[in-house]
Amino acid sequence: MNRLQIELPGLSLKNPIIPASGCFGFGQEFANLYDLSTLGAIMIKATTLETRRGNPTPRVAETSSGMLNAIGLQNPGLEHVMEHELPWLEQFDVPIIANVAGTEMTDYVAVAERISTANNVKALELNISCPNVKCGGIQFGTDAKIAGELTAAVKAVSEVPVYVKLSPNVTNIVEIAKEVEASGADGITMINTLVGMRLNPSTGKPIIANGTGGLSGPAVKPVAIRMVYEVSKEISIPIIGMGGVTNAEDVIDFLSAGASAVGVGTANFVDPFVCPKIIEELPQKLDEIGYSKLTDLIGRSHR
Amino acid sequence: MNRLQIELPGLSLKNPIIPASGCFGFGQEFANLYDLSTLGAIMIKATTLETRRGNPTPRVAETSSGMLNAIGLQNPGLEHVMEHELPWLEQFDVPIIANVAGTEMTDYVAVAERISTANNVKALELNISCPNVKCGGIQFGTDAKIAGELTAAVKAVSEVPVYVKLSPNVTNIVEIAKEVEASGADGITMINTLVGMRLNPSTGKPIIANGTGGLSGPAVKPVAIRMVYEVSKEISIPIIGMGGVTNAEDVIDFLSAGASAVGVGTANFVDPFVCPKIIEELPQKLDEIGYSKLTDLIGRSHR
Amino acid sequence: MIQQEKMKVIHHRSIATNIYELVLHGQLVNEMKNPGQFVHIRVSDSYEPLLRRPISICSIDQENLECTLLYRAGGRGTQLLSLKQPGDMVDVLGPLGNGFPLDASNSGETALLIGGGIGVPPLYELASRLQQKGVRTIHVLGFQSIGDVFYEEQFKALGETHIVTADGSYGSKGFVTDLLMQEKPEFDVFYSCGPTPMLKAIEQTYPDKLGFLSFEERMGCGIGACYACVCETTDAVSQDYLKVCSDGPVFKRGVVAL
Amino acid sequence: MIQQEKMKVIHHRSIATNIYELVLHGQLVNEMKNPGQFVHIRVSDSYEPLLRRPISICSIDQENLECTLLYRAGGRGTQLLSLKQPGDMVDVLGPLGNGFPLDASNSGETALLIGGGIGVPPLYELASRLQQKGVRTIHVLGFQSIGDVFYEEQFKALGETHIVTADGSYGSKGFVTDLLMQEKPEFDVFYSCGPTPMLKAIEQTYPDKLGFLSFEERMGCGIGACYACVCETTDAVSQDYLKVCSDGPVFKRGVVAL
Ligand SMILES: Cc1cc2nc3c(=O)[nH]c(=O)nc-3n(C[C@H](O)[C@H](O)[C@H](O)COP(=O)(O)OP(=O)(O)OC[C@H]3O[C@@H](n4cnc5c(N)ncnc54)[C@H](O)[C@@H]3O)c2cc1C
Ligand SMILES: Cc1cc2nc3c(=O)[nH]c(=O)nc-3n(C[C@H](O)[C@H](O)[C@H](O)COP(=O)(O)OP(=O)(O)OC[C@H]3O[C@@H](n4cnc5c(N)ncnc54)[C@H](O)[C@@H]3O)c2cc1C
Ligand SMILES: Cc1cc2nc3c(=O)[nH]c(=O)nc-3n(C[C@H](O)[C@H](O)[C@H](O)COP(=O)(O)O)c2cc1C
Ligand SMILES: Cc1cc2nc3c(=O)[nH]c(=O)nc-3n(C[C@H](O)[C@H](O)[C@H](O)COP(=O)(O)O)c2cc1C
Ligand code: FES
Ligand code: FES
Repeated sequence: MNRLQIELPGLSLKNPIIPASGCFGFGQEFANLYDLSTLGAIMIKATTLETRRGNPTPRVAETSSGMLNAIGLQNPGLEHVMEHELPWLEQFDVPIIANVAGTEMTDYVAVAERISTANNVKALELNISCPNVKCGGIQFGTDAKIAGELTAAVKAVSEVPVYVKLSPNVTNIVEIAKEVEASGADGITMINTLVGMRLNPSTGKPIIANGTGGLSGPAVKPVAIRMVYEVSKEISIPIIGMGGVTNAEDVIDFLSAGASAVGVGTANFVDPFVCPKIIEELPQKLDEIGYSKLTDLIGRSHR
Repeated sequence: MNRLQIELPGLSLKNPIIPASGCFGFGQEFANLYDLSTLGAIMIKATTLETRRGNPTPRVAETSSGMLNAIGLQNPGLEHVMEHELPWLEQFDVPIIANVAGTEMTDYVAVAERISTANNVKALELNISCPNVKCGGIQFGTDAKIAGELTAAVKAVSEVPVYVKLSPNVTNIVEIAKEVEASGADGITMINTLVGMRLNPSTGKPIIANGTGGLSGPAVKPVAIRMVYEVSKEISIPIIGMGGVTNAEDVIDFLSAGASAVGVGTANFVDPFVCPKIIEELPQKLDEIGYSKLTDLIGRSHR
Repeated sequence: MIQQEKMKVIHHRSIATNIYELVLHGQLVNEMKNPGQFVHIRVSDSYEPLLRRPISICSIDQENLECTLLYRAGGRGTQLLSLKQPGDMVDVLGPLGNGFPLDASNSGETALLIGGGIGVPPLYELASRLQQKGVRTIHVLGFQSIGDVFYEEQFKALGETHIVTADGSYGSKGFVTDLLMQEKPEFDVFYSCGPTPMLKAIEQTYPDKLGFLSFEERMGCGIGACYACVCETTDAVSQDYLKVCSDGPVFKRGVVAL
Repeated sequence: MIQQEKMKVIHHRSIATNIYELVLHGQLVNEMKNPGQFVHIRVSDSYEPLLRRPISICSIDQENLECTLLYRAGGRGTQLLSLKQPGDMVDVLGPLGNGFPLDASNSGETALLIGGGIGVPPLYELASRLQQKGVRTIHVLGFQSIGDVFYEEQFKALGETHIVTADGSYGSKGFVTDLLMQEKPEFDVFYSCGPTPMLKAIEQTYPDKLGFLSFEERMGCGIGACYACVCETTDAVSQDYLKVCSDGPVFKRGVVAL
């Protein structure tokens, strides 16, 4: 028995550790460091229909136990991802979760339809929560009705299960999660970044050229855990939890809160070997708390 | 000229440093450590009509660069505050901002009416954003219409200017700020805590007995700065900013973002002398960035 | 008076499994009055970890301006503390709280001191002071296992000392209350510090004795301002609640609802 | 290959105002190929500060497995780094990026190395390597003021060295470009590292020369995965953008839109 095995719609995971979208590119850089087949899955960088050049630099700023980013969905576009990135990733025994973004609903649908046909794309992650683009992105994630409509539209064309990535920048995340579930989503991923800003004390101006950026890292973990806890009580589709995961204990916390797997984002910058390290630590942590397998932890905070 | 002087509705502040509500009790404990007359003002602990016993313990949990609390508005009640705490504070040359809380709108009104008559209470702070009580508190702060109604009702009875304390746990804080302004508020204070949770990795259960708690400290500063920045662009009443202030540079950031003064909360627990230390550091920081007085900094991020 | 001081590490060593003995030097020692008071320690200059850690004062050497703390390196903060080297400075706030009342015991009387695990340290200064005023002290110290036992010799030097381990690997086996039931020591006043279940069992064991218990609660400020550390009181007390940090951590038996 | 290693501090000292020289020992030195590459340093085990700091490799001693870094203790992270003592371990990721191409200069030719402030360090290993292959090097090093000057002797030992200070307190007064206009050194290839305005001025000063510029940008990952550090390219290049961390930090003149 693999104590770390997790089964989710479309995804058979050797372990629950999934590099989060935007923090792992399309895997190439990390493939120089370790074997990507050790990972549970990979959430690739947001893909849009056309090439995107993203925001001006500086695009990142450090904050206490966190960072802000405003990359702005820079990516080489759907065609390039289909022809280069995804085929290259086929050499690894790892399911790919394709993060889909856009400006209009039709963009999302077009990307989803095509990218869901790639051999190794086993699930989509609808990025309705990117705070760093002027149009699209976060609006879809802050209005339950629109989020539901988008989910349904993408579900209608996708060849693989669809996960919807929720924004934490909302008054009532449960409401949005329920609407997305009702609209046919196969799972939820959460949380995307919290909108934040850092100023340069000398000039008084924002450090990030875009002004605001998305806050991630250990600083946001308490917010992420709370939201996973609240949402998992109210929905029955699975959740991939993220926000500040840096070690095996954090994974246990997210699973306890109700997630079935976790995304690891910012921690990859602090330690590029963090994902394999967590995978290695997990069995021992399970022993310490007296559990035989990870699935037994899921949602135990509610029980 | 006092380079740190700030004039706000009802408040003539020697300096912009104000211990935040709930982090400074009613001042007694800190009076043993330093002269409270050095402070710009004091935001006293939330006061309710009746005595409140608050939530079960544990009530606090540490997080990365932050902490969660779920005190639950424990306080000795309006009468006690009027008869003991406020008269005791009269020995100091410092304006008091009374934090007013309740379950029903009538509670707020009753407390506001009475407490605003105290000699040293120069302003009220309506706590419509406490995440740690089952009724009242945060609901008032997440619905713009209700927030506006409450503001108007309290304004009608208050003898002193009314500041409304906003919750960051909302999709659109600007909308709430505008409604509160339109309803007659004299100022805004922001932000209250972000709702969060920490689990015990051994048991999987929340560390805080209440389950969720309010996140404060340096971790939330980027969210607070972003919100002050956004709100200050859209309203014309002044803002007292807070969330993660620990040093003079943080004060400069909040003023640059658009606040006119700052609340200092969690930092008082890390260093109980933090407020007088910041006040002492401020003139030197002003010199470093080449400003003669603090008021020149207010809102410079927008200019 | 409560002071904040960067105190200097004089000695620092491991004395049992994950248990460290830390000797600090500074003016703050002048302010330490009662055994059972504690200090609030900032373990690093970073905001992660953010909060101070409350640690009891284990012994006070006013002549040399030194105090000793014993602590368990368990979580992140105390683990960081354990890395401090002699010569390093540690940010200490204290002394905090009210300690054990020495005047509850009179010369010629006998005091029973009962400690559990990391609750043992404050009893050491208490024992020394009681000795100084001519009070005989009996020490009953409970630990998990043989590797966790510390300060046995130090307590023995002051009086009759019984060690109890939960697994029986050293001293007698079981809980401190098991030993107390068996040995039935004669005494006038008891003083105890340890996990809450232990404190409760002791109150129940001696329903008619005068006694003082030292409590633990998660803290924010440590000085009475934040209401994080309140404990519920019994009907015997007029106040609804008390703060462990500033009203305690030591309370007379029967004050705190157990 | 990029590796992560806890490297040991061998020497650490201040060599100018807020400028430190840090010598590290470890296997990672084996991987260091080109002058101009950098390492990504985690300054503490805490999450505050969170991100690594990119620092150029100033010199490489493969025989002793030692490398030297020079850095300015400016913000919170580098200030913490400056507290490391000999014997301490530092978490280093590297070597990262592509450095200065040594094969752009041939034996017998002259290379002009122009450094500004904390951009000076990577030029030192470059100068040594060029010397080794028989290339003459001229060094023009610009600083703010006399107290900021460092490594003058080290560069002098390798070749003609001009120091420029903005306030004229040492060497000649002004910017490096002022000195270049005045001295008009003869050379075949230029290599430069420093603030972007300086790099731009140099490109403009030598419109027809082959040259290589090393850039700075705020980084997340440092390995090419996060798209934090992109720079815009000129029309001369087919890609829209390049990543400073993995495509650079050194680019041929004319590649980056300045
Ligand atoms: C009045 C008093 C006196 C104490 N005296 C001693 C002593 O002499 N020696 C000793 O080893 N321990 C003592 N403790 C317990 C000690 O404070 C905790 O073990 C310590 O704070 C845990 O910190 P950490 O970094 O190991 O754990 P972490 O898990 O990193 O702590 C996280 C947060 O929880 C708090 N916390 C965790 N456990 C406790 C606890 N048991 N009590 C209070 N807060 C806790 C921490 O202070 C911190 O804010 C005392 C506690 C109190 C209240
Ligand atoms: C390829 C490269 C090589 C470098 N080589 C050197 C060197 O050899 N010596 C040296 O002293 N400095 C060098 N720098 C600059 C150095 O990285 C920054 O000065 C340093 O990161 C600032 O950190 P801090 O803790 O002092 O400041 P903080 O203000 O605490 O930094 C906050 C955040 O901003 C980033 N940041 C701030 N300033 C810069 C900057 N100028 N460039 C990139 N990121 C920045 C930090 O990395 C951190 O993430 C180099 C930068 C790059 C990109
Ligand atoms: C540099 C950076 C880029 C990101 N890009 C994306 C993206 O393209 N699509 C997306 O859905 N989320 C993106 N995110 C959000 C992360 O996937 C993740 O939801 C968030 O960072 C919280 O996790 P963490 O705290 O582990 O980083 C990005 C985050 C960072 C830090
Ligand atoms: C222990 C604690 C108790 C608090 N109690 C109150 C309160 O009674 N009323 C209120 O309006 N805010 C309360 N707050 C919120 C603070 O006033 C402040 O808005 C928040 O903590 C953010 O500031 P900080 O990061 O400086 O702590 C409390 C915060 C803490 C940490
Ligand atoms: S810890 Fe703040 S009141 Fe006791
Ligand atoms: S720093 Fe991440 S791509 Fe360059």
